[in-house]
Amino acid sequence: MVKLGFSIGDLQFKNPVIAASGTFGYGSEFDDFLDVSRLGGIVVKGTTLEPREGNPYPRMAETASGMLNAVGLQNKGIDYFEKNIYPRLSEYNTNVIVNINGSCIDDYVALAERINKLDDIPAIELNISCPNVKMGGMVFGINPVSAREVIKAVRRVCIKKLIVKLSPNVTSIVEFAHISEEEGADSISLINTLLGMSVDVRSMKPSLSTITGGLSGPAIKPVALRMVWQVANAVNIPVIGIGGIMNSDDAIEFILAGASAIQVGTASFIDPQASVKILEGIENYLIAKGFSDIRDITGFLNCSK
Amino acid sequence: MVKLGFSIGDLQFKNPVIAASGTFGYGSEFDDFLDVSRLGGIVVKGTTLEPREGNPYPRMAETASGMLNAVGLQNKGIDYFEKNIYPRLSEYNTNVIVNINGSCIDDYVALAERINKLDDIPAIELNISCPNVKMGGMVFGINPVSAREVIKAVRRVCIKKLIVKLSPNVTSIVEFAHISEEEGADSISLINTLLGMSVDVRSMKPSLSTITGGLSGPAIKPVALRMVWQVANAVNIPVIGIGGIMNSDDAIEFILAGASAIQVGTASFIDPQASVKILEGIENYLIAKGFSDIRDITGFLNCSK
Amino acid sequence: MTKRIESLKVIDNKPLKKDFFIIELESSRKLPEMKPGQFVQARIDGSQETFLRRPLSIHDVDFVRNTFRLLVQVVGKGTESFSKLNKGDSLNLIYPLGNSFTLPTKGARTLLVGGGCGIAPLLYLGRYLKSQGIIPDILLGFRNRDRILEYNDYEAVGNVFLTTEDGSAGEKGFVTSHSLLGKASYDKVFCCGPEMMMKAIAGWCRKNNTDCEVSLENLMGCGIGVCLCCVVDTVKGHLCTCTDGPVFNIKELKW
Amino acid sequence: MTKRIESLKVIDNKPLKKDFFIIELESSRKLPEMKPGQFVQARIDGSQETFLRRPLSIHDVDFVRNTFRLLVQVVGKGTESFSKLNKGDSLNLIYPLGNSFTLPTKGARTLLVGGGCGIAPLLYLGRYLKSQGIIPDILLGFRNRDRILEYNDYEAVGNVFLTTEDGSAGEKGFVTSHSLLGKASYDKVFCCGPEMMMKAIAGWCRKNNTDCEVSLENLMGCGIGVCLCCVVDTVKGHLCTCTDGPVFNIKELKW
Ligand SMILES: Cc1cc2nc3c(=O)[nH]c(=O)nc-3n(C[C@H](O)[C@H](O)[C@H](O)COP(=O)(O)OP(=O)(O)OC[C@H]3O[C@@H](n4cnc5c(N)ncnc54)[C@H](O)[C@@H]3O)c2cc1C
Ligand SMILES: Cc1cc2nc3c(=O)[nH]c(=O)nc-3n(C[C@H](O)[C@H](O)[C@H](O)COP(=O)(O)OP(=O)(O)OC[C@H]3O[C@@H](n4cnc5c(N)ncnc54)[C@H](O)[C@@H]3O)c2cc1C
Ligand SMILES: Cc1cc2nc3c(=O)[nH]c(=O)nc-3n(C[C@H](O)[C@H](O)[C@H](O)COP(=O)(O)O)c2cc1C
Ligand SMILES: Cc1cc2nc3c(=O)[nH]c(=O)nc-3n(C[C@H](O)[C@H](O)[C@H](O)COP(=O)(O)O)c2cc1C
Ligand code: FES
Ligand code: FES
Repeated sequence: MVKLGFSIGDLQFKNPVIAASGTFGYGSEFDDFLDVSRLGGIVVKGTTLEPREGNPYPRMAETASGMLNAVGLQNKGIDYFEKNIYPRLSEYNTNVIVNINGSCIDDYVALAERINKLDDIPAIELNISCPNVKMGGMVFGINPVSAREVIKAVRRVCIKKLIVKLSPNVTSIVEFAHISEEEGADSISLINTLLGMSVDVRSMKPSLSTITGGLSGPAIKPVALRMVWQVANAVNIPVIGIGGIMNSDDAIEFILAGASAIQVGTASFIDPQASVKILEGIENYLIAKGFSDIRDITGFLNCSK
Repeated sequence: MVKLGFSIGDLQFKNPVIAASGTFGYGSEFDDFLDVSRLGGIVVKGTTLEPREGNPYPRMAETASGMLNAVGLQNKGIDYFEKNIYPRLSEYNTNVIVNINGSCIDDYVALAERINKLDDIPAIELNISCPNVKMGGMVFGINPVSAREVIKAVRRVCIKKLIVKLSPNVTSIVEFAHISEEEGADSISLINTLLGMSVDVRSMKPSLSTITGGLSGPAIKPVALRMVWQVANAVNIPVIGIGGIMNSDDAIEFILAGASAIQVGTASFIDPQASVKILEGIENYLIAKGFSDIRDITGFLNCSK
Repeated sequence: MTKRIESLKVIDNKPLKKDFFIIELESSRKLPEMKPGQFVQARIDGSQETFLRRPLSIHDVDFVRNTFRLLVQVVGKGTESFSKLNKGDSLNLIYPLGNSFTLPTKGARTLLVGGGCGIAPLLYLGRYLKSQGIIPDILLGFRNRDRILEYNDYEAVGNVFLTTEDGSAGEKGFVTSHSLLGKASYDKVFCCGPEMMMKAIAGWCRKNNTDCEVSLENLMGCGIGVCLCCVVDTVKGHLCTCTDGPVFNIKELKW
Repeated sequence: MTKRIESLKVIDNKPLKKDFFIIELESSRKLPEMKPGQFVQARIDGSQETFLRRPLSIHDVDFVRNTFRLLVQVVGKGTESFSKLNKGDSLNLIYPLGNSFTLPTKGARTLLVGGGCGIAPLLYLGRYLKSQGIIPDILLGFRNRDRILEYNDYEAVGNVFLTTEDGSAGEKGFVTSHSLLGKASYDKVFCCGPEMMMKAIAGWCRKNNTDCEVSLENLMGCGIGVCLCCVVDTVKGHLCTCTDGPVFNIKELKW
């Protein structure tokens, strides 16, 4: 048996495959397809203080090897989450992480305080990288000053593990990784979607109601991998790689580049079982290569000529 | 007959389809496949003062709907260009633009001065966005201060039309567009490649000798289109859209988003005739939609709800 | 109702008029329960032609032969690649998805209205109604006679009426202008087709105080309620077409 | 030599042992001049399976029937999709590309060495040599007997010698250890195969002062000399495998 576990501080994950926020609902949507408890963790849909309706339709466009979305954090708010969703989540035997979002720092802080009280949530993922909301989201994540402020403020109150999710829409991803680490993040996850756009030439209109939206899927994998590699080489906290991971080879690319774990996003739309298949594939790869512990290949990329 | 022409200042282009630098050689490589003079223009391979060997092999990796390259500006230098290539180029009845690159500002200035003397080169494309060289290139293009300096210095000497080619690896593309316009650029072309990476999981090595490289192809189109739209809405000089344009619908997306012209890059590798097919497709689209002049659809994107 | 992901065998792929075709699929396992109005999310295994799956209605189910059919119109690269599937090839589905038509009470006077590929879910619905002793009127609208699909199957489950926009077959005009709507009255109307048609039928139903359900066709990212891309604006806010729909009562819609 | 882009008709696609297959293509136009050692850049029209084209050597040409063949090994998704082409399908090519083997003077004692799919260009080369009155020795190396390709075609153009790594057919060992190399001496050696094999043969040729040309297999972006991705480090600096090669004299290489 190969060892697949990793940890963020004293929080143990049984394996490095985590479902990405906004692509895995609250887990139960996948119960028909897989045993959610097999995953290392799940990050539930981006949650805000108040319920949100999100952006108008159309919210999606297919692109070459990817998709654009403009969902805009539609969710029923933290009250509803606490009352109606959280109790069900506790039944999963895996780390359930809540992805939190706000329009201002107070929102983020209030959410972190609410999550503090939920015993079965061991970590939050601080989303300062959503490109699909006018206020908050990416606005925080692409400005070093506001990024630092929101991380600092949340860290002050947050008693859970704090994972900061970075936006790729910046000149220097390493700068934001350093800020996260300096302000006490326990882990960094990246990347969120790239800001993109698509036009319907027949109607001469933008494909999305919001004109621009977030690009995900295999198209962004090379950019994601480059950023994960840069960040993993720059910080001493665990890095979680995200972006276009469709199969175990993709996942292993990120792990070799230095990611301690990975998140599976858009792949779950195409194959709801993608996450467990990736898990199995990683295990097989390690066996075939003769490794007994995934940590033996984390950051193992051979860059000698 | 629909009108397809556009102009940068007093420089007329017969149509908006231009071959992108580094993907069209010096034109003659395509003579067997198409009549190069039909194109609106060609931008020849990135040129430096001294000859350059570029980066070691491997320099390429295929990715989902795209490719990474790490050529690193291999070229024979401006002397060789002037003596051996330029005379042949003069035979094409189209605008031949030289893409110039340097390791320091003096290099760029010296190149601009050399091109000043070449009567049949009506414009230069200032490449401050090559991700594949350690010195110069993208280093200029992602820092607003050095970007301004190099554009200013080149503008001072350059008597040709000056097109500044922007790097997409920045937080605010509009900032660099403004700088270009302020410093007297006649046009802006974008995007150059996105910085990406790929790993060979079998050998556990990076796919490229340089580890990271430039991502091109349809994968980057949504990002390119978004940036072109942002820039076209921010400046008053003509914008040339580049990135993942494979067919005329792709080209029209950029034109609707505000590009006065487009460049065809990686597409020419897959179909050497891509550029002329795109030209024909644009013409057919205009006819089908009942427009008689391409300028009627430039920036025509209908963003009303 | 358990959803599953499965590669099904194509046992027939029959081109119909114009761009339409009917694919028949066979499962190696016992078919799950499937209700009229539900859909599948389809993709050719390993294909790079499209990135996402494509939603298609369940056109007809044969539980005896353990097969079911999809009626598809070629409109882009996904549907085109499906049209090229041969017998023996496989098609990967996530199914059955979505809610279903609410079945009317016994004896209800029922009308099914369909246009274009929107007629797809109505056959299975009609068959189901018939099994419950309801023989529906079925009003089908097409652009012109060349675009009329073979509707023999529909005649076996109800009384078929036709319109074409140019009058080249059936009555001339849109479905809403068919004389049937002037004469008959219904307890329940089910409609699927182009949005304009559904809105027109919804208007007619509102005016006539008739209960009406429509099946919507939105762009879908996942089909299982997680991406929240397929929303429709309802009186209860944004609902997902893939899980709260595709069938909506017009009372819920802001039309 | 004019290059062209053309969709050619697949008139045969024959699976060989293991992952190999031979595709025969027919042009609707008169075939262009093609020389031994040249290659094509292939892609299935409209396919999304791979993004870039795939380089493949010209295996054999039949100017009378206006057809030519490619010998291909399935190693990834591109070659796999080619292996599934049926008669009547088409394959889009840019061809003919690259330089070619330098033909030796009449009466030159000539050896062709090939391994794996590297044997592909050697058949057309052998046929050409034979037409010039040179009957070459042809030394082919394979992993084991299961991997030996049908070499009857080669026997028609030269004297074939075999090695397998495990000795299950021909002599045991690598091509460089074949007894032939101890006995015979040559004026010219042509080699195509895995890099390790070509380097070993290059070493042997250097030691024996034998003129030697190898055909390199680099990753290619364009195949027409514009992307500069396919470089090989030579005594003249970086040269393009696709235009300056694929055939290089070992004197040019830094091996
Ligand atoms: C619940 C549901 C059931 C459906 N049932 C059927 C059916 O039984 N038979 C059938 O033929 N089709 C059905 N459709 C429509 C079908 O899903 C689309 O035609 C298909 O996804 C188009 O894929 P494509 O790759 O061929 O076209 P694409 O290349 O993706 O698109 C071609 C054009 O069609 C438009 N388009 C694509 N999908 C949709 C959509 N869902 N709504 C509106 N416009 C769209 C695009 O914007 C584009 O202009 C259904 C859709 C839904 C949501
Ligand atoms: C001039 C030239 C002539 C060739 N002639 C033939 C021929 O006649 N018959 C034949 O079967 N093959 C030939 N090849 C090799 C062939 O091009 C590759 O096997 C093919 O491109 C692989 O494509 P794929 O999509 O199947 O594999 P991919 O999925 O692209 O790759 C599978 C694996 O093979 C490796 N690989 C792919 N291409 C190359 C390459 N060019 N060099 C080294 N490693 C590579 C990849 O790194 C990867 O590990 C030739 C190559 C060149 C450059
Ligand atoms: C439809 C959709 C909704 C998403 N919603 C969220 C969200 O609520 N919070 C968040 O942090 N990321 C969200 N993301 C981003 C993903 O978690 C992930 O970072 C991104 O999609 C890149 O990974 P992928 O290419 O594997 O999908 C969303 C992505 C998609 C496609
Ligand atoms: C192999 C290769 C070489 C390139 N060389 C140059 C160059 O020398 N100078 C330059 O400005 N851009 C260069 N580019 C970038 C292209 O001109 C273009 O900006 C980019 O590829 C995006 O367009 P595309 O997706 O259509 O290829 C190169 C791109 C490729 C793929
Ligand atoms: S399609 Fe994803 S939620 Fe409906
Ligand atoms: S493959 Fe592009 S230059 Fe050789």
